[in-house]
Parts: sequence; structure tokens; C-alpha cells
Amino acid sequence: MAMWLFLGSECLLFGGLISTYMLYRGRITQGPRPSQIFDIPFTSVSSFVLLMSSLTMVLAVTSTQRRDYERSKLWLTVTALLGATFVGGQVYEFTAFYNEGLGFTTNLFSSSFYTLTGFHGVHVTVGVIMLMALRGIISKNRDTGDRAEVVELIGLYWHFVDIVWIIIFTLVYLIPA
Amino acid sequence: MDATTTATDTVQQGDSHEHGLSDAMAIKIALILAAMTALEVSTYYVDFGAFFLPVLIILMIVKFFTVVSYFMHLKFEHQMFKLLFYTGLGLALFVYFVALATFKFFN
Amino acid sequence: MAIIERPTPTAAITLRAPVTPAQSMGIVRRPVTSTGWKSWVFTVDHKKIGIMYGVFAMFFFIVGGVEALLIRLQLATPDGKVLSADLYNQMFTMHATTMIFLFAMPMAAAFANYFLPLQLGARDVAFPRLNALGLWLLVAGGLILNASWFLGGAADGGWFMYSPNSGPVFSPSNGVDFWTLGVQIAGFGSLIGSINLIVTILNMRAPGMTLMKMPVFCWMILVVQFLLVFSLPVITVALVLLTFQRSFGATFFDVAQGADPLLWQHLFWIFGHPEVYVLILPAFGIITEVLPTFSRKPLFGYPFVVFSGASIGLVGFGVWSHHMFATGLGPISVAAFSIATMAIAIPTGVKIFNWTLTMWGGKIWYSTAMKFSIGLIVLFTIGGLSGVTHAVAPSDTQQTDTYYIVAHFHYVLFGGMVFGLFSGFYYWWPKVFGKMLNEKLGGWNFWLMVIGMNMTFGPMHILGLQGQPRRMYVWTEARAGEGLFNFGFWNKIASLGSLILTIGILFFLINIVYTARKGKIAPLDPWDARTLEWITTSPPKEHNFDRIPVVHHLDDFFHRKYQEDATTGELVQIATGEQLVRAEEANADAHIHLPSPSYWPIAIAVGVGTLGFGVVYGVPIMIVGVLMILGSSFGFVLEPSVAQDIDYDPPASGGQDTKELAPLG
Amino acid sequence: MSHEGTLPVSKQNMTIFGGVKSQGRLNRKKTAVMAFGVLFMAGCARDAPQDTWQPKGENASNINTLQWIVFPLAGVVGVAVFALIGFVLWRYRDKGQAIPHQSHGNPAVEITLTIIPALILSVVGVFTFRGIFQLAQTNDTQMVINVTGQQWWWEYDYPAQVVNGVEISQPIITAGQLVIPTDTKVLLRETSRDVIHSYWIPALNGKKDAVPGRINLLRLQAYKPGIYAGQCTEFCGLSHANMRMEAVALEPADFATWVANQQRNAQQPAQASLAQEGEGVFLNQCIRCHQVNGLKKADGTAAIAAPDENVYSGAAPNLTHLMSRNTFAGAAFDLVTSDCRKNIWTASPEQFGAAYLEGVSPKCLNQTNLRRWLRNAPEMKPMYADPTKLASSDGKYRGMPNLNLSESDIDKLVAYLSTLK
Ligand code: HEA
Ligand code: HEA
Ligand code: HEC
Ligand code: CUA
Ligand SMILES: [Cu+2]
Repeated sequence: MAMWLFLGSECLLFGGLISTYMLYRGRITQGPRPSQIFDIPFTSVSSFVLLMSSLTMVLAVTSTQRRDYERSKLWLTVTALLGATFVGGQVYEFTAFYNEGLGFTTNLFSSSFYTLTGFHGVHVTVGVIMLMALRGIISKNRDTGDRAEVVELIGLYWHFVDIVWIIIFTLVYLIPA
Repeated sequence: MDATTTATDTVQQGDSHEHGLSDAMAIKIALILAAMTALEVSTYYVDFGAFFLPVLIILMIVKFFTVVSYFMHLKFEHQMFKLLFYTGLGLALFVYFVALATFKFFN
Repeated sequence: MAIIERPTPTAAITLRAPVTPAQSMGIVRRPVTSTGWKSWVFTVDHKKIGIMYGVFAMFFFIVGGVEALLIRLQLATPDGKVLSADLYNQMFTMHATTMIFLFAMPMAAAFANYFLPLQLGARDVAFPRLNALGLWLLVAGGLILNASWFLGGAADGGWFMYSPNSGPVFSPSNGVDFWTLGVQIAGFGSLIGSINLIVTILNMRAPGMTLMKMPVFCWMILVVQFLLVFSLPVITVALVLLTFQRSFGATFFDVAQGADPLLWQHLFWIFGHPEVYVLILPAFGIITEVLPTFSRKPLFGYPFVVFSGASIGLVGFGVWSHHMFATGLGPISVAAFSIATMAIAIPTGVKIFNWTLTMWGGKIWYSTAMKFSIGLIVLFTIGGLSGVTHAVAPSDTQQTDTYYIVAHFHYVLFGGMVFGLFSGFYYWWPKVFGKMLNEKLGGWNFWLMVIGMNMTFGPMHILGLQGQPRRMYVWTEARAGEGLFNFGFWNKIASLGSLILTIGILFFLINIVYTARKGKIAPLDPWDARTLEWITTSPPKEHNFDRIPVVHHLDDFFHRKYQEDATTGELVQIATGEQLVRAEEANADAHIHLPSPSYWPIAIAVGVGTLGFGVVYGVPIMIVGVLMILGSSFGFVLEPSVAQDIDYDPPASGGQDTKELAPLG
Repeated sequence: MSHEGTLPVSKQNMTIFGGVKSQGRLNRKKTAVMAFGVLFMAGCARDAPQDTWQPKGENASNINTLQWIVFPLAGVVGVAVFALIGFVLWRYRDKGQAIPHQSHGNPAVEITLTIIPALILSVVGVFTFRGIFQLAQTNDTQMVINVTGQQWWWEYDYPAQVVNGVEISQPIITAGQLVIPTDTKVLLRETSRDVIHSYWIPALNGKKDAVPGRINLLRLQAYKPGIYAGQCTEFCGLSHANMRMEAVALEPADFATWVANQQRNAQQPAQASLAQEGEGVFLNQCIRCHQVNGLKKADGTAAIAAPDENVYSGAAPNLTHLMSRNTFAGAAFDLVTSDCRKNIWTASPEQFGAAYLEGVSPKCLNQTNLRRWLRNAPEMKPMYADPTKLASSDGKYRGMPNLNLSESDIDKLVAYLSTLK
């Protein structure tokens, strides 16, 4: 329940960041325009990666519920790897943008873009850390209560991060300013 | 907490496993989501004309709720969980739409 | 980290696995002492945390009050020389910030922490360690906010910190940086606290206590926590944007880059308006406990009061732009927000009427607690009605940013919130400390506060309508006017009033000292009360209840004491409170597990504080902070909540096993 | 005027409680009477120049009508509620009666008490709605003035236009005092060059914020000639308290005279006068920021100020007709002595125009204030003039700095400035 509340609260956080971006995305005094730098095929692949990580997360949850801890460790690892791939892709993307002249402080579009996607990236990173920690806990057989619960909760968080990306991908990348 | 000792309308946790979704089902849903994503990306290559915006937005919304309802199995959860999450979501939509409207964002 | 923490039935069993505390953390043993300062600093007991919240808040009430006195001193005469313009601006900014974030919210948290579990019939909150974390984050935030006084000047942009004035060009000192970070960190603390309290209320009520049998205080706290959960992220966004602008060169509010300063205003007030209900609803909750008790009658129209509280909360999210009537929103927005704002008066009116009708037909006992509650009804109504006059947008364009507004919000905040809190002090002091606050000193306290409050803030209505704007470090003879309504006279009255107010509050402090020294030991049920917190000793034992009560009625405690005579229909006392408490003691449960103290909450808070300073003073400190947070979060997560060796068993035996208390919290 | 309206209510209130002796009730009653007495009495005060209850123009009157609806209504509701509370407190005090029956409420009463406020508020709502759209109306505007706020003064820019048959052929730029013709619907287009300010002349209209990057519209209209005081009402930094403004309404004929004067360039001071030396100092020190139209450099070319290089907001008051206004530095200080000030402020509407158009005569010039200003402006009006703090504003001042002028330079400057009629 605490998780659902937290996610409800996060809706307002990301809502605020997305609104800021939407308001400011066209306000470009200098530097490249989004259409000049976005690499849609690349981002599509990372979006796909993140989407699939949601699937593997579901598999991790169901296998934990079956007490199939080997499987669940496997799926947790895969999920974490997919997440890490996504973050890696984002780091690559940021670097590429930066080299094309879009610094964090270049203009309002860039500031709000980096803040929004950066916040999302941090959430994914935190998710990856939690997944890894969870894997460690399960493999060391260190119990912190009902495993299925815990995996499920982290799963909820993970899916939430995914749905935020679903929105960001459409609003930020696919719909041009 | 023991169910017998709690108040009648206390929200119970963790009774959702029974109607969790099966792996096969999950994969099916993931495939559908993937297909939708493919369709979204295709708007980048193919000109959809006037449908462009609505298609993207509708796809986005459908994907959003698919993940929430099935992967996060909110669909099967206690009423209270839905209330908590959808209140947040609804409020977010409301306040930010209104705020953007005052910036003449939708004109 | 809320994720891993939920009370689960299975967990308690797994915990029996041989994980000793020392092992589970690898390095340090659990701080298991139950006396001395360590028993406070590392505690996870909701009562101790509640008291610490209270002490913290009271301290900052005095700090904020002294700041207010300096303001009044400066404004007592034209062209005041007490404070420089710069210092004055810092003063009112910090006065408001302190009063709201470091006094009002923590004091409400103090009451909520202490009394929610007691009123719900629970042993603790859902996540006791998170509870401690919330407190220590608040302390970190408070320290950061006030550290700025000594590190180059406090924030000076007003408590709503409008951009672009709060940007790096216009507020070059570090004050605003400290402000954003301090508010942010305190905000995190509240967010954690509110998630915790919501789960507590929804999950940990005593058997039989349906939501509609829950005390109204709990209801109001529930609404407040929802408001916090959904409004804090919005200010978080605003603060993050501002921090990024000030510390990392972003341009979110830089007009030259095409930014729109109104973005800040929207984000701030989307948070800010729900925030004012966050401030008032706990006070409403308190007096809704006090009024029935001292009228010897149940609350009139319980469901109406509950639903009006909830709808105040909900509608409160749709009115924020009434703080922006003069910003040029356009007539359609203005009209919509104007009407929505008026709508809030309706549920609030319901409350006022129901309180009055609760007393109707009652048998009113004018204790100090009751006097403060009645004071709230009257003074809040004055403030609320002036609020309605602002809701009329065209009229507000004459009033906004004048002392008329200052009058409005001090009537609702001081006359409303502070009076409610004081009512709570007098009502629950015997519960918390086992001694009765002196009623005679209480009378002085109350009457001087009423007089002082009206003298201080009443004249501000006149000043505002005569055109004295707020946030002016001086006012001038040139605009003061003459005759009865000149600024000079009324400013003096206001300043004089604030002195009387101070004396009134001093009586409270004196009362505390007097009570600690010579106070009467409180009987177990001094007020003939109605709710569950009175069914245990005063102060309550560490485990709150010897036996978890089973609830059958709203006001269950009252109904255990009185029953209606079947034939005459008259109420007959069948037991005294004292007898009930003793009966509980005689039938105490065995094997009550309480969560054990922990180092980690305060350790995380120290890490967060360090990170905060890092944002101002450079990346290396930030890194240290992040490492501290990561390290202590790890400890937090891996630590089982119950240290086996100090499991608490009450001496008495013979009861049945009780439910376990959130073993993972 | 509301005294007649209020007092009976208060009296009534008193008689309700007449027989009550308890201290508690007495005080609450006093509170109630005081607070609402206050609300009403404030409404009919005739004293302070920024009184919000003395409309002197169309929009302010419209607002005032609304105030007269909502304030009394709030008062009546308040008195009714307090009467009820007072009655309950007195009637149901503990007289040793039995513990009352534990009744839980009465839905019919509840619903009634919900509906009554709702009805009252819908009435208020309807008027509010009408008022909002009434005030937003701008399509019958007769004159436009651009108003720009900056730390901590207002600039007025009259674009070329024909007003009531008077032609403004050259744009007029002035500061501090806004001059408008009476009975003319003047539209202010407000914006700001730095932070948010708010324009407020209570006698003529409510506030409207001046937001950088936006243009907000505010319409003023004055019935009668006179000076209407106002004050910046959005916190805008150090000298927010010293950021004032005054609206001066002149009869159309007087307004034409004013326009004609404003459109002239400054006259050259007489040869070899102190004023001419002052002109030299001015060219040396002040032209960096302040424009004086028609002023020529020693080489005969036009002297152009460059405030954007020196002041963060990029503007400083145009001083061409400094002596035509009688306050300076954001209307915070008098440019005239207090006697002369009194003459102008208290002039009858018929005489006001002439008095104002006379400008600041040498006899009336408030030397003390002007000299203090030139000696050390930030001491008089706190400003960001501390060089160590200028890093954040690219080394530009916010406000006027202390120029460390010698007393003799100041003498010269005063002489020169007083020629700027
Ligand atoms: C505890 C906090 C609190 C509370 C409860 C309220 C309650 C209300 N407030 Fe207030 N408000 C503030 C704290 C609060 N406010 C603060 C701090 C500010 C200033 C912020 C700043 O600028 O620094 C502010 C500013 C503020 C403004 C902006 C003013 C401006 O800056 O121009 C407005 C405008 O509409 C407003 C309106 C209201 C209204 C309509 C209510 C209503 O909820 C009141 C409802 C209550 C009643 C009406 C009384 C009881 C009802 C009856 C007896 C029923 C019958 C009534 C009728 C038929 C009318 N408030
Ligand atoms: C909970 C909120 C709260 C509370 C309780 C108060 C309490 C008081 N406030 Fe505050 N105030 C605000 C919230 C609050 N205020 C806000 C939000 C603003 C707006 C700021 C802004 O514009 O940004 C504001 C602004 C504000 C102003 C306007 C400043 C301006 O616009 O320029 C003034 C002026 O008089 C004022 C006065 C007071 C006074 C005299 C008290 C008194 O009630 C204080 C009484 C308390 C004490 C006096 C403490 C008691 C101390 C002792 C007993 C210790 C003994 C000490 C000594 C003997 C020195 N306040
Ligand atoms: C760095 C810029 C700068 C310089 C140099 C400067 N001023 Fe100013 N001056 C200002 C600013 C800015 C204001 C407006 C300050 C305010 O009202 O807050 C001002 C205001 C004034 C005013 C009041 C104008 C009005 O109508 O309100 C006078 C008179 C004045 N200055 C005279 C002078 C003289 C004479 C000199 C030269 C000796 C001078 N100033 C040099 C920036 C400057
Ligand atoms: Cu300009 Cu306040
Ligand atoms: Cu509000």
C-alpha cells in the first residue's frame, strides 16, 4: 500500500516535470532544435529494452511467487541488465546531444529535457540498484521477510518507471515541438 | 497482521497472488505492447497526416493502462489501491492540465 | 525505501530464524538502551518521536515568534530603524518559513504521531523506523534553513519565493539555496511521514474500528496526509527547478531565455494552497475531539464532518490560482478559480455549524482546552469570512498583498491553527506527561492570547483596507493618512498587541515549568473523555495498551463508561475511566513485540543534511553525503526491526497473544 | 456612511448578550463586534491616500460595488454565526444538568445549513462573475500607455497617438508620475525589465502584476483631476517598500499643455551659469545612465545614455523634464518642500491643473532631498550598489550607485537639474 501511495505521489512529480518540459520545449533561443538531434531509431530501441524489462520483471515476480528462486534470480538479473542497458543508452544519448551543442544550460528546452529524462534515468538507476540488492539478498539467503512481497513491490516501482517512459517517449520524442 | 483481529474494512495486503497473471499471459501482453510501440515508432517514418497526434496519444494511453492494469495487476487489486494510485494520477492530470491551460498551451 | 517495509504476517515467523542483531548489520550492535539520550535519539517509539516533534516545533515557534516581534518592532513607528531593509526581508521570509515548516507542520506531526496509534488502538505506527527518519530529516531541514543566518544571510524572497526574484541575480546570497534545500529536505521528511501515517490509519486500527467509527482527529490527519502525499511532489519539482537554476546554471526562470515566471507561481501554489489546509485540518481534528468531550455529547453529524473534511481536501487542489488573481491570468481562469474558492466555504461552514450544534443541548465545561476550541471557532470564522472576501476576485485585486491578507491568514493560522494546537496541549497534556496543566495559568494564557491576537491582527484589516501593502520594511507618513484610520495609530496597536500576545504565550511556558515542578498528578480520565487513548495509563506504557481494545462504537471509551438505562433512556455511569484502565491492566496480553531502536534513521538524515550543504558548497561534500546516504540506507534495509534479545514482554501474564506489531518497520 | 449601517447590527448583537455576565462570552462578543465593526468602519474611512474604499474612477467604482456586496454579507453571516455561538455557550453552560442524551445529529438541519451558505455564495458568485468580465473589458479604450517596472521605479512610455484630439507626435518617456487626462479610458500595457512588480493605484483600479516577458493590461480612468497615490505591491527585493507611483489626472486642456511641454527638448542652460557647469558634470557622470533629450556633448553631437551597460534592468529614469514631476526615485521622495506639496495635494479640482503644471519652482525645490540623493542614493533608498555583490549581475548596478560626488559638483548638478522643467 505504501508503494501505491508513493507511486501516486510520483505521478505528481513526473507530471510537474513533464508539464515544465511541455511548456518550455519550444523555447529555444540558441543551440540545436530537438528534431535535429533526436535519434528516434536509437531511442526506440532503448524504449523497447525498457518495455521488455517490464516483462522480465513480471516473470521474476511470478517465479518468486512459485518459490522458484533460481528462476527469480535469473529474471532479476536480466531485468537489471536491461535497465542498465537503458541507462547506458541514455548516457550515450546525453553525450551525443552534448557534443552536438546541447548543454544542460543551453536553453530552456535543453534544461527541461535533461531534467525530465535525467530524473527518469535516476529512477531507473535506483531501480537497478534495488534489483541487484534484491538478487544479492535472495542468493545469500538473507531474509527480509516475505520475498514474493518484496519482489512484487520493487516490480511495481519498476513498472511505474516504465510507464513514465511510455509517456516521455511519446510526448518528448515522437511528437515534435 | 492476522485477518481475524483486524477491523472489517481494513485493507489486506498480499492477497493478490491468487489472481496474478500467468507467464504466458504476460508474454502475450508484452507482445501486444511491443506491437503498439512499433506502430508508434512507425509514425516517425510514415506520414499519418491528421491522425498523427491522436494515434500517438491514444496508443500512449492504452499502453499506460495496460501496464498498470496487468503488469502491475492493479486491475485485480483491492479497491483502496486503485483509489490511492488513481487519485494521484487524476490529480496530476487535473492540476497540470489546468495550469498549462492558463499558459494558453492548448490554443 | 518504503518498498521493502510492509507489515506482513509471515515475516514475523521468518524472523525467528537465527539472525541476531549484531550479525545482521555486521558492524554495529543495536542501540538497545531504554534510558538516557540514546533512548531518544535512536528511538522508534511513536510516543518519543511525537514528543521530540513537539519540542522541536515549540522551539521554532519561539524562534518564529521572536522574528515576528522584531517585525512588529520595526513597524511600530514610521521609517523604523530596528532592522535594515535586507534584514527585514530575511526576517519575514524566515518568520513565515519557520512558522509553517518548522512549527505548524511539525507540531501537527507531533500530535499525529503521539495520538494516532493511541486513538486507533494500535501499538505503534506502521513503519516505526521510517517514522524516526521523517523526524530526523525534518531536523536536518530545520538546521539547514537556520544555518543560513550564520552563513551569509537567510533567504529574503518571501515565503513563496517568487521567481525571478529568487534567482541567482536578484538573490545573490546563499540564503535562498539554504532555503530550497531546507524546505526540500523537510518536505521529504513529511512525505515519508505521511505515507507512514496513511498506512497506519488504513491498516492498524483496532478490531471493530471501521473507518466510520474512527475518531475525527484521525480522519483529519488522514486527509492531511493525503494532501501532503499529493502536494509535496509538486513543490519538489519547483524546488528542484530552482536549485538547478541557482546551483547548476539552468534557466528555468530566466526571462531572457524565454522562461515564464508564472510557472513557479503555479507550481508553488498547487502545493501552497493544499498546504494551508494541511495546517488547519489537524487543528480542526483536535477541537473535534475536545468539543464533544467538554459538551458531554457526541459530535453532531459525524459523517458530515468527515466528508466535509475530505471535500475540503479535494476542492483544495482546485483553487490555487486565487493567489494569482493579479498576475493576468485572463478573465476565464480568474472566474473559474474565484467560484471554486467560494465553494470551499461551504464544507468549512458545515464544520463550524456542526461544532456549534455539538455544543447545543450539551453540558458545557469551560476548561482551558474548551476555551481554546471555542476561540478557534470564533476566530477562524472571522479569518474564513475575510477569506471569502478575497475569493471575490475583483475585490481581491484591491486587497491582495496588503495587510488585509496578512490579517486573513493570521486569523486562520493563529486564531485557527495555533488555538487548536493549544487546545490540544491542554487536553492531552495529562495523557502525555501524567500531570495536569494548571487551569488558572491556562486562563491567563487563553485570555491574554485572545486579547493579544485580536489587538495584533485585528487592526491589520484596517491597515490593509487603508492601503498598507505587506512586506514593506518601512511605512511612511506620506501614505499614512490622518484621523482615526491613520497607519500610525493602528500599527502601534498591532505592535502593542504582539507584546500582549507574547505575554500570553509566556504564561504557557510558565505553566509548563510550573506543572513539571508542582503540577497535580493527573487522574487517569481527567476529562471524562470519549476515545481510546484514555483507556491506558498516563503516560502510556511503551506498548500503549495492555490489551488491544475491541471497538464497538464511535467514542468507544465513553460507551464503556456510560450506558443508557433501558427504561428511562437516561445515561447511567457503569464504570469510571480509572476502573476501565485497571481492568485492562489486569488482563494484559503476553508477548508483545515492539520494534527496536535503530541507528540508521538518524544516520540517513545526517547524510541528507551533508548532501544539502554539498549542493551549496561544492561537489566533494555532495559525494560524501551521497555515500553516507547509501551506506546507511543499506544498513536500514538489511536490519531486522526487532532485536531478539530485547523483545518486550509485559510483566503481567494471563492475556492471550496479541498481534505483532509491524515487524519490518 | 456605513456607520449607520453597522452600528445597529452591533447594538443588536449586544442586546442579544445583554444579560450575560460570563467573562468568556463578553470577550467573544467584543471580538466579534470589534472585528466586524472594523471591517465596516474601514470601509468608510476618509483618510489614507491609498484607501481601497474611495473609488475615484470607473473601474475602482465597479470593484467598490462588489465590495459593498460581499463585505456586508460576510459581516451579516459573521454576526449571525456569533449570535448562535453566543447563545449556545450561554444556554448550555454546565448548570449541573444531567449528561445529555447522546444524539448524533440531524440530517435535515445539516442539509439546510449546507444549502444556505451555498445560496449566499451563488449570489456573490454571480456578481463576481459579472465584475470580472466588466473589469476585463478593454475594447473601448481611448488611450494607451506602456508601463514598465524595474527595481525600484516605474517608467511610462506614451506611444505616438491622438488622445481626445491632442496629438502626441513624439513618444513621451517619463518616470514616477503617470499623467493621464480625466474621464478618459486609459489602457496600461504593463511589463517589467527584471522581477515581478505590481501596479496599484487603489483609487482608480485594483492591482495588476508587471511580469517580465508578459504584457498585462490594466485600465484606469479618473473622474476628477488630482493626484492618486499607489504603491508597488509585489515583493521585488530590497527597496520594494520604496517603490511607489502616483497617477496625476489633468483636465483635457491641461493635459494638452503637459503633452506639449513633454515633447520639447531640454533647454540649454544659460552661458557661464552654475547650471552650465552642472551640465558638464552631468555629461561626465550621469549621462552613462540618464537621458536628457536634446543634451549635446561638448563636440556638439547628441549625448546618448547607455543605461543598459550600467544598470541590470537596462534603464534609468529619463530626466528631461525632471522638474515637471514633484516626486522622484520611484515617487518615494518629495522633490518639493512639504508646504508646496501640501498646496498641490489639497488643491481643489479646479485649481489642481494649474498647480501641478507649474512644476517645481526654485522656491519649492526640496534641496535637502535632492542633495542627499546625489550625495549617496543607496543610503536614502537601499539598492544593490555594493560592488562586491555585482558579480551575479554581470557587474551592473541595480539601482543608482553612490557616485562620490564632491559638494561643489552637487551644487552644480542641482542648479542644472532645476533647469530641467
Ligand atoms: C490555515 C490556513 C488557511 C485557511 C484555512 C484559509 C482559508 C481560506 N482562504 Fe486563505 N490564505 C492563507 C491561509 C489560509 N486560508 C494564507 C497563509 C494566505 C496567504 C499566503 C501568502 O500570500 O503569503 C491565504 C491567502 C488567501 C487568498 C489570496 C489572497 C491574496 O493574496 O490576494 C485567498 C483568495 O481567495 C484566500 C481565500 C481563502 C478562503 C476562501 C478560505 C476558506 O477556506 C475559508 C472558509 C471559511 C469560512 C467561510 C468561515 C466559516 C463558514 C461559515 C460560517 C459558513 C457560512 C459562510 C458563508 C456563507 C460565506 N486565502
Ligand atoms: C503559522 C504561521 C504563523 C504564525 C503563528 C505567525 C505569528 C505571528 N506573525 Fe506572521 N506570518 C506568517 C505566518 C505566521 N505568523 C506568514 C506565512 C507570513 C507571510 C510572510 C511573507 O510575506 O512571506 C507572515 C507575515 C507576518 C507579518 C507581515 C510582514 C510583512 O508583510 O512585512 C507580520 C507583521 O506584523 C507578522 C506578525 C506576526 C506576529 C506578531 C505573530 C505572533 O502571533 C507571534 C507570537 C509568538 C511569539 C511572540 C513567540 C512567543 C515567544 C516567547 C513567549 C518567548 C519569549 C520571547 C521574548 C520575550 C522576546 N507576520
Ligand atoms: C549607474 C547608473 C546611474 C548613474 C551613473 C546615475 N544614475 Fe541617477 N538613477 C539611476 C537609477 C537606476 C535611478 C532610479 C533609482 C530608483 O528610483 O530606484 C536613478 C534615479 C535618479 C533620479 C530620480 C529620477 C526620477 O525621476 O525618479 C535622479 C534625479 C538622478 N538619478 C540623478 C542622477 C544624477 C544627477 C547623476 C549623476 C551625477 C546620476 N543620477 C547618475 C541610475 C544612475
Ligand atoms: Cu516593485 Cu515591489
Ligand atoms: Cu489559498
